Amino acid sequence: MFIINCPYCGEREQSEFKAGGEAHIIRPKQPTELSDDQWAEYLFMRKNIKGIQFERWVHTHGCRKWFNVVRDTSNDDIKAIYKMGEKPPII
Amino acid sequence: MLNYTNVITEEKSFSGLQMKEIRPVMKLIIRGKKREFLSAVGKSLNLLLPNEANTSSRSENLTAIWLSPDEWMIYSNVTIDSKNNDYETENLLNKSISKKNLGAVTDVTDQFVMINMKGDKIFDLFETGSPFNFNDFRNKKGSVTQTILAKIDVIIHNQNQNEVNLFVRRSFSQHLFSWMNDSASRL
Amino acid sequence: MKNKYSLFSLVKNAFSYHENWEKAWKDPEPKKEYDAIIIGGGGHGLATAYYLAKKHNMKNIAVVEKGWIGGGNTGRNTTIIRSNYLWDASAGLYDHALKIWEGLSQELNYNVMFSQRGVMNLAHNLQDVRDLKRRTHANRLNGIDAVYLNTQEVKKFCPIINTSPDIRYPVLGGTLQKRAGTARHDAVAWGYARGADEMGVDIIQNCEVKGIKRNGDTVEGIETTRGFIKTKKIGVVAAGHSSLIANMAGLRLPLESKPLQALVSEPVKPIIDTVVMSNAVHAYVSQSDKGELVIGAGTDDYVSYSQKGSHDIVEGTLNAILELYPIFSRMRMLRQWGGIVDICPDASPIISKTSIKGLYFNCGWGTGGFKATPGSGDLFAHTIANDEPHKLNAAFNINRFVSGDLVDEHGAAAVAH
Amino acid sequence: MVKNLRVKTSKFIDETYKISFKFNGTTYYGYKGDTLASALLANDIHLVGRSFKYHRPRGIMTAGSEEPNAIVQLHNNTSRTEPNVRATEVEIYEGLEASSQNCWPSVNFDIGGINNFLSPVLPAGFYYKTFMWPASFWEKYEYFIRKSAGLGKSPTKPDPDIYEHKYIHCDVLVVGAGISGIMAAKTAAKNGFKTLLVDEKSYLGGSTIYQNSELFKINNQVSSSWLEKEINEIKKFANLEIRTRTSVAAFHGYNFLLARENLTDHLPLDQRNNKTRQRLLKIRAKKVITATGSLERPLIFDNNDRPGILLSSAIEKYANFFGVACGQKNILFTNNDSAYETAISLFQKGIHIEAIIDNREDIDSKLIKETEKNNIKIYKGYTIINTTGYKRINKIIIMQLSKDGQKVVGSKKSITCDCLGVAGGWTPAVHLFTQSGGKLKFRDEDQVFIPNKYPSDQISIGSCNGDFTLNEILSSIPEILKDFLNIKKTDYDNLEVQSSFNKSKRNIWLLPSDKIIGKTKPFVDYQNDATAKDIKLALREGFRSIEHVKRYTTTGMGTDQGKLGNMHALGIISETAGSKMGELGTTTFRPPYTPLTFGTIVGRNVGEYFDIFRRTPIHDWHIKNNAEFENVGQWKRAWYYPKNGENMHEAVQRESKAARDSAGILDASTLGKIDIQGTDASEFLNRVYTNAWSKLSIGKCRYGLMLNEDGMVYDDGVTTRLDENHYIMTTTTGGAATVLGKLEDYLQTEWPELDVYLTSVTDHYATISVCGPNSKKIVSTVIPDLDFSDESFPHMSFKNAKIDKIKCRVMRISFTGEHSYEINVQANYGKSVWEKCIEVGKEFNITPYGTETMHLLRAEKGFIIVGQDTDATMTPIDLQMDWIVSKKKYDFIGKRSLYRSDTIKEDRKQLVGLLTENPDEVLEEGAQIVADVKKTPVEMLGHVTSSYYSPNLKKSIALGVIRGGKNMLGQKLIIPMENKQINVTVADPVFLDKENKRLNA
Repeated sequence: MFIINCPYCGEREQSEFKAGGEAHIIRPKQPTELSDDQWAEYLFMRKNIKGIQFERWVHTHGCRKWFNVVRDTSNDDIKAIYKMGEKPPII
Repeated sequence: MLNYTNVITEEKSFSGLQMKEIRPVMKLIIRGKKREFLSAVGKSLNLLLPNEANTSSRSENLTAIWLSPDEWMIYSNVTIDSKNNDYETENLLNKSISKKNLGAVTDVTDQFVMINMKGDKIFDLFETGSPFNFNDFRNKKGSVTQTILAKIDVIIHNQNQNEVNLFVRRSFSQHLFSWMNDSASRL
Repeated sequence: MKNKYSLFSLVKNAFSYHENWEKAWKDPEPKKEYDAIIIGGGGHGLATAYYLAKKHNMKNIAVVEKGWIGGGNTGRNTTIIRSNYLWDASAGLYDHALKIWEGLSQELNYNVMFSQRGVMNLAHNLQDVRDLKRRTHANRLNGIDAVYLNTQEVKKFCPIINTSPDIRYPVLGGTLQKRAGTARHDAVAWGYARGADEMGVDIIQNCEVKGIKRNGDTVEGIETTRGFIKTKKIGVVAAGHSSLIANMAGLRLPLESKPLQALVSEPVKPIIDTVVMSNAVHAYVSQSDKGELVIGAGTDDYVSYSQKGSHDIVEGTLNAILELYPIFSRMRMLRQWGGIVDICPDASPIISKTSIKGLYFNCGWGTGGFKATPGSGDLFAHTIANDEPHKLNAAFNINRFVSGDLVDEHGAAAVAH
Repeated sequence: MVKNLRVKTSKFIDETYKISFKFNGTTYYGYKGDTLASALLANDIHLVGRSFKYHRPRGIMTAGSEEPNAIVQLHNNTSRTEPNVRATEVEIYEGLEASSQNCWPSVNFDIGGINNFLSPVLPAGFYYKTFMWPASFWEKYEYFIRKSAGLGKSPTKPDPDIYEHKYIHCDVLVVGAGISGIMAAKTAAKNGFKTLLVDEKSYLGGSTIYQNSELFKINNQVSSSWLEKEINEIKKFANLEIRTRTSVAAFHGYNFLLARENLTDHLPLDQRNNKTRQRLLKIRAKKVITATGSLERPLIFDNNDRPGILLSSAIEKYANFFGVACGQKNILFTNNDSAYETAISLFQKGIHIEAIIDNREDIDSKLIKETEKNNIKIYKGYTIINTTGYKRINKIIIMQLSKDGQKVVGSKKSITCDCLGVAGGWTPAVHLFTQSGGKLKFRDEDQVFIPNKYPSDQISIGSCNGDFTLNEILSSIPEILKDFLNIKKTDYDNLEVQSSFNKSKRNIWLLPSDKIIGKTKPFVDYQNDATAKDIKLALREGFRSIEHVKRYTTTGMGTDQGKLGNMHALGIISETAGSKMGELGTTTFRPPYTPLTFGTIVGRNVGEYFDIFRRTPIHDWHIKNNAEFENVGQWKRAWYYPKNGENMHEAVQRESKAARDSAGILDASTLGKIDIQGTDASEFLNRVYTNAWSKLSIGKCRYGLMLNEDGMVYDDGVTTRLDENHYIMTTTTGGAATVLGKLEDYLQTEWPELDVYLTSVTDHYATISVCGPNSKKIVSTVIPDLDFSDESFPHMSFKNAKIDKIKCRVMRISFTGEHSYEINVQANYGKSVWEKCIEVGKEFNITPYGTETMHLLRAEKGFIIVGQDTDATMTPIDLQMDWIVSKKKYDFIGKRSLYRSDTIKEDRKQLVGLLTENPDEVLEEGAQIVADVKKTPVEMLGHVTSSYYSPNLKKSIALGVIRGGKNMLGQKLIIPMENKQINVTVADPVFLDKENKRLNA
């Protein structure tokens, strides 16, 4: 069980959060222009990284805010946390 | 005349812990991001919204608690008339916030049940069902947290030494109250 | 020819104090080149190699494993085997596997202890009932043995389940597949390894793949911690690590690798003689031949390769167990562990060619791969050998995520494990 | 007659407090402070159980939680029974009843013992090699295998005890209250850290607390007296919490630890009721100090498993702590000095020692000299090659070791005894450290694994860190603590220590024998009967990795998880395979450290607290009126209201008819309600729903369909425009939380530029739906001052209203196809408004109806229920709801997916109506639909999603999804059931009032 430092509420138990998968997958602005393949990339294809992954979490049982987490998926160490819209840190 | 039927009718008392619902208490959720929003609320209610996380502020009639960077709950310090649900505070805010498109005002008076808890066992009870770290919280008057208790979302507002108000959604409140009584019986 | 395992051979060897048993499989150095290389020495990979050699006469092949064979999900799962899936494609795939299971010990001359003790799926709300009935009807028409049971019949088949109408989510009914059951997980890997080895397959352990060499869109070989190995066909069966291998070849897969946990109790005398799974009250349980209650449930919701999951999942699982089996309250958890499962958005696997010539993937089994091991190996071998899918795995191609023709098994109530 | 082996009194045992208990039916006596094991030994009982595979007689081997053999069933056949309990951990209490396990008919005469003689054909993994013929027979073999396997018996009655959870957040957690832990806890507390100290035992002080020898002194006091003073001091700190009988089960990442606190297991049964039995502590510690000590190793030789063979340290503890002699003719067998500590303790207590067998040649430490002074015979350079005595050791056979220790030389000599203590050196208890993700390093000089890299803010101290002797411990700890706690000094900076321990040790993993190994039984894993030869067999058969060997031989898979034998297994593997120990690695230690009761893990989340139970504001009324309830998510919803003995069908028929003929009333409070405000509210709805919203005028309602990005139907409901920038959205009951979550996700992450706020008001409102031809009469009476004329209040519109002084919202919307109104009033007035409607409605026979009738009514009208008529594979087009998918809108969630090569196919499954040939035949929901039953395999076109007998149409109706269904109107199809085939015709899904006359009537 992680401790996640919600950028709004501070350190909380993992039980208060939900994971939202890979971060920085931007919804295409013009989906209709995309080929089936391009759309599938957006919909389903994931990096599924072993190591440093940028991902989304939401403080479901707290402030209900989404934010980004940088986590090493090989040992679950959280390296950094930053708000939506902020620049990802270099790690 | 319509009857007023609240959920938690009985008052519970254990060694070092008393629990009862306080009702009716007006509760509003207000939402807004702009600076004008904050000042508009401040002016119309002369109540400064807390902008520091997990804190609250209080005026003579109202208390405002921080829920998120753009969300607060405002509740009345005293109980209101159960025969009428037209709230002056809400109307004021509608005029100064909603009508001006500065943010949102939503009546949640019955969305939440407010349970008042007194006694030195409050946090022993919480520790049997909440992962939240109350070590600092319990010593800080006015502190607020949204967390989980017995798998149920709650908002806890620290009134002062050994007294808190706990807010829980109405449909969960009977289950939670029963759970709290069970746990309290063994403290 | 390896000497045959039998009671007779045991007695015979007893006289020589078991000092003359030969190796179950060799420990060879990698050759310069193979006709095909299977990446991943789990049950699926070893089975693939076994069938490539046996049915497609490809003997010059190797299985490369970064650790030790059967050390991944094969040795970590709760060994449930069933084929009562909703969709035709799934039913076809899993029942093909089940049929092979039924003769596997004899075929491999290795007792995989396939125990057809039946698998029950319970219904706890009206939609469960609809979904399970729907699935049962589909199974029947697909020639899969499955019956719908009412609450009394559930109780009769497994008396220790709490079928009281007063529990929070009463048991409203369930399905039963009698041919389903469990098997001994390690034995599956070891049996296939022994069988493949006998036909000349090189099983190379402690050999981690570091890269995939390609010439344009054709594969040429693999870079490993034990050097470069040339080959024209690569079958990847790396489960949780599939995305990593895909990445080496410049591919992306619709996979997320998540922690899945399981646990066993201390061993006790027989108390539950079947496998019971519940979706709404989420847990499943069976009892191993050793006497341990084998218990599992769902995955965590985040990607992780740590082989650890959150305690909340374990607690929730046992929570469900005690709701259905209050008598287990004083039983004790002996061991708990985690695996890494690769999950597709539609909770169905991928057994498919790729855009790269000679590169094939068998992955996305999520929480349900063990039961498919023999069928998956057989069909993947077919796909690799003929460079085209068998009709039973045609639906499980990667392209379905582009066309939208998914095989959505979690849309259907069947718990996908 | 039973001997009493109680020797010189011990201060840890209260001999004034006699306790009687039963073992295998016979009554014995012990004292307060005894464990079941010490009490049995005091009664000269060693034989306690039978082993797993060979059913060999086994006795008490240890004095702690690492016990592999002495495991018993407590209170057999009662609701408080518990299998596989270690006799060494059970504190005895009046009325304790324990019995041996895994033996029949009795532990003294066990039929299963025959396996011992079959053992030659039962080597490791034998079951993989046989039981394969005939193929169909496995189930039969398995039946017997399962019967003989297993240890104790599962409880068969519900558990009467209560379990609880407790979250603890502390600065420093100290695990283990031996001398190291006590020093650490005191230092942490003294420096202001909020400290928690836990120990699995009922007392503090570990093994030092009963160390009474003058040979071990701290500041010139005997170590135990010095430690006692320290213990008394730590009890004074307010910021130090001490929990005994508390065993840490798991050490997870982020310093999250689980510990089991045992509260009542040491009490007589009649004193346990309504008390919490065990508490699961969920500990978050900023810093963790592990001081879990070390476990003594056994020695591996032929027949090293007989009752009467114990760890040397256990014999010492039984003598010093419990005042019990394990035997009257004791022999100690050792490869290091610790056996001499035992010898001296026994000597002090007047317990006879026959001899000491030491595999070391030239040795002389203070300890040994002291021992020799007491003229105890020491065989130096000898080893035990065998033992005899079936149910209790009676003889050992020894031979001299060759210089290289590889073989035995000289002649055999046998010595009689009734108890043998083995001392194979010490293994640091690194289990918790490795659980936490820590990496070990191997120390060659004394062949131990010790902590190397710490994955979190934690440290290991004392013997679990490889510091075994008193001087090592006392000298290392102060420095470690200063560094770890970042403090200047400790109370222990310059202690004066006197210890006589010499570290020399002759480690031989598998001691040589005069026989070939095949003829011997040197046990490595006692409980699972795994021997050294099994390990060698596994290697011979090509199993290389330690995990393979472990799994093939089941070494370390017992309930003790190999705490005694794992190191020897590793040693034997490395010797046999010629690999270096450090490079082999260890098998992974998996949580829990000691088995953890399911009930403890679950805590109070059982019975009524298994899951949350949500009630509507009108719940009590439903109960008073005998409603049957349906679980919908966590809600209890009124399902139907049986009247005078009606079954569900009859009740539903009555309710459905009443609703159409006159008036029905439904509690719809569970529907999700989301308050949407902001200047971009309309645009937001355009993006999340498939249809267009901008032109919806204020005061109007509209039905909306929400998709997933993959184009499949996700949720639906009616949304009302309350004001220019204000909407109220309703969702399905089950979807409420996930829909709000999904919308927040898009709002915060994809469209942060939108000025929109979402607030859940599901619980704020009671929602009362009154439908039927007379609904207007009823509602207009309940709300007198509101204009209900169709002109001002048409279908799909909304009005603010007041009942007395109470504001409420009234929508004229319908899920039944009837003229109907939905009153949304603040929850605390809901019951009252509901009762008003019932009262006013009496003259119109207003009939409360539940979810089942609601489903029937909407089906007559062809309205879908998401989740019942859809299953995450249905697009709106599949549902023949093309009309709701805006062609004009540039984009909405899921739009793009509707145009993929598969989703545009004409022959996808589509929603249709189904009519049975026989109008009284009601289809089974879930039944499959086919065109041709002769075809094999039968091709399934789709299935029945909803099916009812309609009392209003007087015929059976059904909805289903069928491949290419929308072009099959009128076509005849077949529903093949187990025993019959039902003929159906594909029909329009709207069975009733297609022209919507009733809506506007």
